[in-house]
Amino acid sequence: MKPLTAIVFKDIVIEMRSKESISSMLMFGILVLVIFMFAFESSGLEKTVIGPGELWVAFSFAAILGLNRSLAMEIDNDCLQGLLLAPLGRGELYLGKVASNFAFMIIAEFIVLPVFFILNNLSFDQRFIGIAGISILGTLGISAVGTILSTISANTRMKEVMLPILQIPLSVPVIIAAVEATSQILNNEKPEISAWLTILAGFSIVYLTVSYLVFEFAVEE
Amino acid sequence: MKVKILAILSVITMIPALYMIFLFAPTEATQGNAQRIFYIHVPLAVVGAYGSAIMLFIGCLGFLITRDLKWDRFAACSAEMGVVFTAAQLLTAMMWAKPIWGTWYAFDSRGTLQIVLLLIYIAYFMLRSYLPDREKRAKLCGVFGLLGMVDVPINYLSIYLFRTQHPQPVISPGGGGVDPDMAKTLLMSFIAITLLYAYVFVRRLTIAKVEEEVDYLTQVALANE
Amino acid sequence: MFALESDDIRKTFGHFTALAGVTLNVERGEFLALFGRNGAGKTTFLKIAATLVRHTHGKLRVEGVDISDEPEKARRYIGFLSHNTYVYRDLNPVENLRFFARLYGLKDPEHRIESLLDRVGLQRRRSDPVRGFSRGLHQRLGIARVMLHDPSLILLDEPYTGLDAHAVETLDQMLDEASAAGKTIILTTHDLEQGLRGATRAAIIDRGKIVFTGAANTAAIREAYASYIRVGVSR
Amino acid sequence: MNNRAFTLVAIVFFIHNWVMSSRQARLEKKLEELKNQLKDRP
Repeated sequence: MKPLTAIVFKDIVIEMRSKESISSMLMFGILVLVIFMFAFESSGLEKTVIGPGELWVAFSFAAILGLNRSLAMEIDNDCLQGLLLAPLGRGELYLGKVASNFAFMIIAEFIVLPVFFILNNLSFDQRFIGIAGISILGTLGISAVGTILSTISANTRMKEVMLPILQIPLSVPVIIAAVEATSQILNNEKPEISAWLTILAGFSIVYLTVSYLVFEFAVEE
Repeated sequence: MKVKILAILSVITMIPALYMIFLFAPTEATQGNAQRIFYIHVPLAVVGAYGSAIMLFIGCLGFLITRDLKWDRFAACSAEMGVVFTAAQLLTAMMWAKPIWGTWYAFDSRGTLQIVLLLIYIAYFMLRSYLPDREKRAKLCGVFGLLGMVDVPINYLSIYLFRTQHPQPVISPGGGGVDPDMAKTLLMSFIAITLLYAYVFVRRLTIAKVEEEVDYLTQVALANE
Repeated sequence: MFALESDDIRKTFGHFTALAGVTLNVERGEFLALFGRNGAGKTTFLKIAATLVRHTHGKLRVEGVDISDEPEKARRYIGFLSHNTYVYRDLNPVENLRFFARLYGLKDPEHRIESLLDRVGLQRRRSDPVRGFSRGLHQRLGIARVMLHDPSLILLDEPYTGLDAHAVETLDQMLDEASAAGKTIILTTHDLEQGLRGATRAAIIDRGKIVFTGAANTAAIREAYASYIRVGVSR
Repeated sequence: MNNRAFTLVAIVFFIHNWVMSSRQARLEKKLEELKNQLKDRP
């Protein structure tokens, strides 16, 4: 547990100094929301119909930006090797990076979320809390799969381009489940929301476990 | 040698399969002749798309456990088969859907899964081509392939749930087709496609071996200079 | 008791052989200089010993701990320094060392960090981000990072690359101190004089195999070095 | 549509087979060259 908090704490200190990760995720997320607003303003579609898709497009692409930043930091000066020399298992290292990626994404998303509510003229009632909860579950899944995939793509020549190519197909279940759950909350209908939440949680658990076991292969030289 | 036998076998079985599909099998009442696509579509999907997924999973897992290059070759060939067969299968699906549903593509549960699967296969291939170091390539692609194939059942679950919530007026292509002649045709076509798959796969595997040898000898030649 | 016991360590992948069977025992307190041409396998060997690379055959023990069975335990004994320092450019020296101290779970890290900063002469720059450091200052922080958890086996992979004269002096001084404190040191280099400066024993690795071992500063090592490395004739 | 579907599938497999063949030919030629090149030196 101690090394895990050390990694998260280190990333927070670096982020406070460089202010690169959260600000870029934030800006990107808000830009996506604004673009969506312009693109669909004249279509006359109900805000609650396109809203969930809009929100998760913003979240998942902003997450990729954050993941790229987070890994660029570890690749710079071969810092990842320094982490590998420390007396902790590769799996724990993975969990540490997931924790810090998750934390940064959540911070950015919790600022984007009110903007989403304001832009779409929604009132801040219990729907806000519900969507915040779904964001936490969905982001856990995205960071679980994104952390290991960003480590993989870091070895290629075009890391920034490679990450979305690897990540988007794998996070399809998260996107579908999160969008569906969000739309049910937005429309105040909750018939089968638990099924979607189960998929989100199941995805996170499966990927955390599998990645914990195979992370060694992704970082080994 | 193995390749030649498989090639001959797949040609031998393909001819009766085509005969049965076009002439032997009865015309389906509601869909007409378009239904005949289904005889080639189903084997392509089952053997090509899902079969490759299982093979890719086995290849990646095998490599990560044994660290033997032959499993990496196996995985790479499975992924290539996945790309080719899934693409072919999607083409048949589109050709069938246009006259029957009136659209080229409908995002029903199976179709969506096929597209995601194709994207994962292609991503696996792109990753391979951007990793120059042989050992790194094998390891990282092994990890990615494993993660990708773990994704398939979860994907299926979410897409299935997604679609059953919004039922669409979609008749399963096999709806009502329990005619014994139809079953025989489908079986024959399954055999033909499986042999075709085996032929292409084994052929690709031998090429992969030659490729490895060329890589190695190039390195040796460079080192000697 | 050996600080490092390597029994027929091999590293192969497909047709490629990086190490063809390295058997090498290093006694506690020894300072071994490992020479070899580029691509001879010296870096691979050190990385295997540091558990960064996995070997395909053989057994390697660090202070009696098998690195395949208990890598986490073995890593506590190992300090590894290459020409990359593995420190974060956005953090200052104190924050960097504090982070690594936490990773290693050190008790009373502050005291240790202060004394290390004194020894490598970074006290004045203690709160500047590493980003602005020169190569020499960088490497001094790297040395502090390696010594932080008081490793008993120090592995150095071409540590002199790109260092200015002052940094070389600091590194030499640290190595002498560590050696005097009874630590085991393995240093790889392709430069004979630099390697032999403090070494007690020397070994030459060629084509993934140890081809010569002997006491440092003898005529034999110079001869072997000349035939294997300087001339570059492959046998 | 039937004919088109079967033709398209045939084309896909034909192209793939063709790509494989040319690749194999190229690699085998390269292999020969390399073997000859390395024959002089052990």
